[in-house]
Amino acid sequence: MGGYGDVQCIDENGIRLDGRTVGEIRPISIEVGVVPVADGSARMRWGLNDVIAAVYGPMEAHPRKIQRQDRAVLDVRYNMAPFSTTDRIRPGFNRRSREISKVTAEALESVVLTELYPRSKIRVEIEIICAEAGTRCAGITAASVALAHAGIPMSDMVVSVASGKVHDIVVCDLNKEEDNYGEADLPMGILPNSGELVFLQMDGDLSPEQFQEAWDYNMGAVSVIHEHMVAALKGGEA
Amino acid sequence: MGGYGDVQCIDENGIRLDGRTVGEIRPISIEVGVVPVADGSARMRWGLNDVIAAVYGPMEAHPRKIQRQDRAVLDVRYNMAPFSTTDRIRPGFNRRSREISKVTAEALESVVLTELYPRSKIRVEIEIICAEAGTRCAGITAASVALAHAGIPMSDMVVSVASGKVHDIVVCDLNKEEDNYGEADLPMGILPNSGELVFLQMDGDLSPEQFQEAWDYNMGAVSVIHEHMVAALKGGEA
Amino acid sequence: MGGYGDVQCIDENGIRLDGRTVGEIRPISIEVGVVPVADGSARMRWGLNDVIAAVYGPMEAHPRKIQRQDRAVLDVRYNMAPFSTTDRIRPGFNRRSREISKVTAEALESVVLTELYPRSKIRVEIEIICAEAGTRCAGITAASVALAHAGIPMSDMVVSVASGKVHDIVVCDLNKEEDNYGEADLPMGILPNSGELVFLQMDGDLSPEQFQEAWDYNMGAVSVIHEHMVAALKGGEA
Amino acid sequence: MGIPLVPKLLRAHLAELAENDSRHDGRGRFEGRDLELEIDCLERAEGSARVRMGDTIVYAGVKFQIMTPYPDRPNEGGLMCSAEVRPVAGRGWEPGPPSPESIELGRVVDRGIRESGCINVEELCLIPGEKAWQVILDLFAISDDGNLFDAFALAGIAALKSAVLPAERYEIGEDRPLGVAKTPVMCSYHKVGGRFVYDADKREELGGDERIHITLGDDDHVHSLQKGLKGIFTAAEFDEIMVEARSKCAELRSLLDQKLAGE
Amino acid sequence: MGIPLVPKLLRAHLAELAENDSRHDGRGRFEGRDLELEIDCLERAEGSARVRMGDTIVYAGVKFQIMTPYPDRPNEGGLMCSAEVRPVAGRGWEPGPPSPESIELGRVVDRGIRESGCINVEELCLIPGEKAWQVILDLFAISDDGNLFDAFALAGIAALKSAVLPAERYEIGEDRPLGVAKTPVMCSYHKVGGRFVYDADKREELGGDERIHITLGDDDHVHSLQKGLKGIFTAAEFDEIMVEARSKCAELRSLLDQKLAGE
Amino acid sequence: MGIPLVPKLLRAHLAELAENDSRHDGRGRFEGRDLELEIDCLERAEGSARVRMGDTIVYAGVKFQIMTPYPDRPNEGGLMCSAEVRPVAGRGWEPGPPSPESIELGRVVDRGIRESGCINVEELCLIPGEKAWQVILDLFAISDDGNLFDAFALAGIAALKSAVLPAERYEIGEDRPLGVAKTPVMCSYHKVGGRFVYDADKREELGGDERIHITLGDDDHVHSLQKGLKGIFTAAEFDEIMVEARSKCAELRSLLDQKLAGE
Repeated sequence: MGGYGDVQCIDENGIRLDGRTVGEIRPISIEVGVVPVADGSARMRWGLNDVIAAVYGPMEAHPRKIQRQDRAVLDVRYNMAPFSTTDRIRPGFNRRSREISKVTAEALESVVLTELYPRSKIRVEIEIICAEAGTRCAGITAASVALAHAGIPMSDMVVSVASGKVHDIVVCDLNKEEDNYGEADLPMGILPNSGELVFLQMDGDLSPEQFQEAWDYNMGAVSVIHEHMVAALKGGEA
Repeated sequence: MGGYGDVQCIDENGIRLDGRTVGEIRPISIEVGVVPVADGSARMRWGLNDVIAAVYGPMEAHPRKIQRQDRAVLDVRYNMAPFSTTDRIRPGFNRRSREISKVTAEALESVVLTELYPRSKIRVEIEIICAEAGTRCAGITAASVALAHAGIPMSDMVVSVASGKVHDIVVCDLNKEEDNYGEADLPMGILPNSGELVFLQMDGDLSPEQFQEAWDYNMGAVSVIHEHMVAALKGGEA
Repeated sequence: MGGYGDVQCIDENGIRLDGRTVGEIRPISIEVGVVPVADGSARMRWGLNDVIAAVYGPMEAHPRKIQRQDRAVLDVRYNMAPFSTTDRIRPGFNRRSREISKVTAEALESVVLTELYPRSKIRVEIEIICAEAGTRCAGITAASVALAHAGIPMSDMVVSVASGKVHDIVVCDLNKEEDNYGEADLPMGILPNSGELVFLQMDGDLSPEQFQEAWDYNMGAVSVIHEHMVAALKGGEA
Repeated sequence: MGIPLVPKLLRAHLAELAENDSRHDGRGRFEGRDLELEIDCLERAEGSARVRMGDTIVYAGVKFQIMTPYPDRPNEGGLMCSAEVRPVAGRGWEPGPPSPESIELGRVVDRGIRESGCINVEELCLIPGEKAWQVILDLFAISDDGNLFDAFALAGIAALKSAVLPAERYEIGEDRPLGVAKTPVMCSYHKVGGRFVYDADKREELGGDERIHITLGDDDHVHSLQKGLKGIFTAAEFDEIMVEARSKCAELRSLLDQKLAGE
Repeated sequence: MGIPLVPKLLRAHLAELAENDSRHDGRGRFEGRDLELEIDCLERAEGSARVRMGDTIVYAGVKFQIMTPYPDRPNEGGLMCSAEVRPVAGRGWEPGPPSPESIELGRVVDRGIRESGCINVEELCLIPGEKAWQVILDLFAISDDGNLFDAFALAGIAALKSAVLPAERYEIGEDRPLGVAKTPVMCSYHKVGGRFVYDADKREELGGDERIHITLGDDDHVHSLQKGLKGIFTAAEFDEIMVEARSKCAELRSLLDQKLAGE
Repeated sequence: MGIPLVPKLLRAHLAELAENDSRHDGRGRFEGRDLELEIDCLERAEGSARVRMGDTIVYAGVKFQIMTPYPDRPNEGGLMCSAEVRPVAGRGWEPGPPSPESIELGRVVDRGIRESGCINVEELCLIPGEKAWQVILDLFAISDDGNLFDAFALAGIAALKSAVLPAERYEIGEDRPLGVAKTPVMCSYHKVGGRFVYDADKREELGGDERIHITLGDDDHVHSLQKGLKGIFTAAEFDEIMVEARSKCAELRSLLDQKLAGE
């Protein structure tokens, strides 16, 4: 959240740089089976984001010390490809990626019926091929589709989306300029059937009223994203 | 040992910058139970040094390959907190800390009755919160108290103290300026009951006579430090 | 392969900087038993190259996950000592050394009768004490001798040598200047009894005809190198 | 923190207590443990604090370094926040590279402070494009009996508010306080026995489910949120703890102001 | 890639197929899998390509940075080539520091491109001794069904040939294509069932022996060779695949030229 | 070095020998093994030595680099000492990051040389605050049959004393010897069978207790001491080996001087 005012992200008519209104999400397309050697996979394009998720397993968890007697463990990795951003990203250890991997795993563990696969491991690999704000949300969403594509039983899929604030205006589904020059970002992970949450982060500055507005934008965007997910799994586009 | 003569550490009357005579040690206070979640702990303030030692165990040693069939292993870590010195210390691997951890472990292993706990591990954690010369000595001394506080049987406690040389004068218990501008440092670990040694290092330049003088200062300081250790364990201050 | 033309490596009579003709190899000497604590060892001096190879094993392979049920594993390390080159080499991880270790292991595995020692490990350590072009070839050759000296059964030893191109002239057994200023390098690992290959690399630029010429130089150098190897094992110099 | 074997008995016990709306140490659902806050307690740090919440004890220390501003922000200094939980702090913390747990801990505390804008990084610039102050906040746990997040956050903002720029040592003018304009404060809630409680201790952490960390600034502005661990929660549950957080954060903020004003 | 337990049955099956001069997927000995080559497919890269060979899928992306030339080569920019095979690409690829397998993969592909001299590093210099372009080629595998070497090499040269120097973003003149003078192409042969085949898939890799990688440039010049894995081969075997490589490399080179010319 | 299973039988055997005042290889208590010292034996190093003590063999090599002096010591060059014991040197040495054993080895040898003041770091300065020589001493073990400490220390000072500053290669004047004013020498004593012996071999190290390393300079000045491993010793024991060390160090020093004078 830079808070830099020198780029005008929203015009006087409430139209954003990419032509959207404040409550509108970017174009989405989802495709499954994009990693042929994986047990399940999905590619999500969301604005300029291009995200691939692959699932391997359930398989034996090794080394044995990571095994859990009563359930499967989810081994989730979120990673940005070196060419996914304007400035090249050096491969290797990265605190941001570690944290996103952790919260993504915890979100997905909340819905995967891990107790069906004791002592096993399910690997979820999320690769950001091209990034344009909201990659963690696209990653969680794509991973949900890939898990479903791999036939892993879940209580529900997770739909993830982020709204935020730019020039003191709350907008839905931040794009890159809005993320760079905006003042707040609220990504959430929502279960489409119940409206419950499994993922929540936020940083920046939101008054109580603005916070509620951003929350409501996220809740409102769930059903349209969910339709794309279901359609991709059914073999068509939404 | 810098050997830089531009700071005058001892005046013509043999009085040091902190007001001590050449044979005098800095003020000491010791307190136990300072890490409530540990099995034993001690805090030693010695001049401006502020050192915390915590003991966990005996516990099962794992991984199994570190187990010893006939005794417990001591897993000792000496570490300086990032804010413990004038220039911040970066967390992470550090050759100096590794060496001090090793010789500290070996000093303590010489007195802990490790053969009473085969296949187990005793963790000793030494954290330097504030440093002012002689932190390894304060660490060994505090760890001895923490081991006793944890009820680990020992043949004796270890008292550690360093004397050295500044402006060609041998002095007891170096302070920070004396360590920075002095010419030699002789830290020793002594058993108060027998006068035997379990720890010895030295660097710098000492003639045979100066070496003997520094040795004698260390031996002479043992009983007063030992009294503080015993008092802290008995629940009062020395 | 620098391709820099400012050093004249071959004169108008086809004589090289070190006095050799284009088809001649550098002086070689081999000695065994140079690492007394190892199970087998050899030192190969080849031009200014000074290379030590030591073999330990067969021994139990641990951790168990590296064990192979039907054969021994070869654990090969190629390393350059920090003082082995004009510019000091920093100890530690090094992609070049890792790759050379890998291809060296694969060359030696092709001849060691590993199936005689299931579940065990044979350690091969190659240390470059002084380097002058062609260290990987000297390492493979010295390791073959050290394996034989350790009594490890092999179908044949490996003779390794590199030819290349300098100022568009193909020459045998590149020296340091030729490696620095030359245009191609073709190292090969050859079985002296059959003429078969177990090791092959190449980089630079060679026309099909030049490639054949370099290949033939390598093949032609095998027997003289092999004689040195055999003589060292028999206890004399070739 | 390795993988603790969550004892099923502990979970059952905590669930039973929850049914009776009580906690294992007798506290109310939104009641914190005994709190001690000490300021300026580290001789070698330019700002420092020590926080004790029950048997959880942490230190925060502020140091300064001279940095070259980043090319794209030539008029700004920097803020770095680093959290370490070394094995001294408890049986479950192991040596080695930072675990995902300690990375999350450091980053969530960092975001709460950074995103509040409490440090004006432009005021840290000494010569544009050439020289600026870098503020380094180190959080260091001595004893972990649960809820390190809140302890670190409170110690961190207290240390910053007490920090003095050591300009004289660097021969660039007189020492002066680091200006810290705002007071972000964190409150954390753990789901234990099916409902959220404030300031969980270690046993509640081990036998609980997800946790939610809320950092609020002046005027109840939200600066950072984080949901950690496996678990599902409803909007209604979140609303309830957000209301609680507003009053608790205000309470902690006034305690801190008191301490800084010299009791 | 860890140590796969090479199934003896697979070896036996592949050997049987070899005796009948056939392969498990019906291909001829020197026949490649279906090949797709897509250029300029990564929005954030300055040059890019995607290659699909059967179920093997890789990306290559080119980025540029400003560097200071090395003191001993003040008139030259740089080329860096990095290959990553992350766990996304297959069950056998594990997280962690680069394995010997991926180090070899990166270095062999790098040598083929670098040693061909296709990039003129002197043209990358902006101010001698002070400022030059560094070309960074990143190879990234999405799905590994065998023969990553050839897929990486083809995607790599394609990405370089499509790359545009982002001079405007760095405010040093107009954007212009990175000049790539030559077209090195790699062909790899695996010994499967006792004879070398072209473009082995994963099953053939698992049940095979050594492999030989050949990079040829214009006029059949040899730029890089590598024998990998345990195995013994004869000069006659090598001669046979070298002849094959010459025609196959020419074929791939003309495919690439077609794509770059816009089909 | 991992954790060797110290064989109880070996300990018992060595204790029995000690009772008869003998050692397993027939040496006297303070008798060293056969010693070879070779100088200038590494073609690419600017100074070098090889030491053989029984079956223990080590090399030392000196290299130089140009450095920028540290801001707080603008008139000084640097000395860096690095000791490596790679797996070549024995069955017990494993690959990987430096073990505590090899860190101690390097640091103790380094302190003995550094603290003697034998290298005048001010003479290494070329342009105050800008340019100075850094001396790098690399110690490298080829075969470890015990007492690497003394072998490294002797090879190290010998290599430094034979070193020549490669000024011509760096185009800063004529080559000249690195001035080394003093000759620190180390003697190490291991407690074996209850009493200290000089120059323990591997079997004595495995079946022994603590060790004490003494570095003495000219006029018997003490420059470095280190007690290693578990064990208790008395002041009287220490006095005895200190007396022994004085005569042994003098002996080694005169051997070294002889070699440097060309036999």
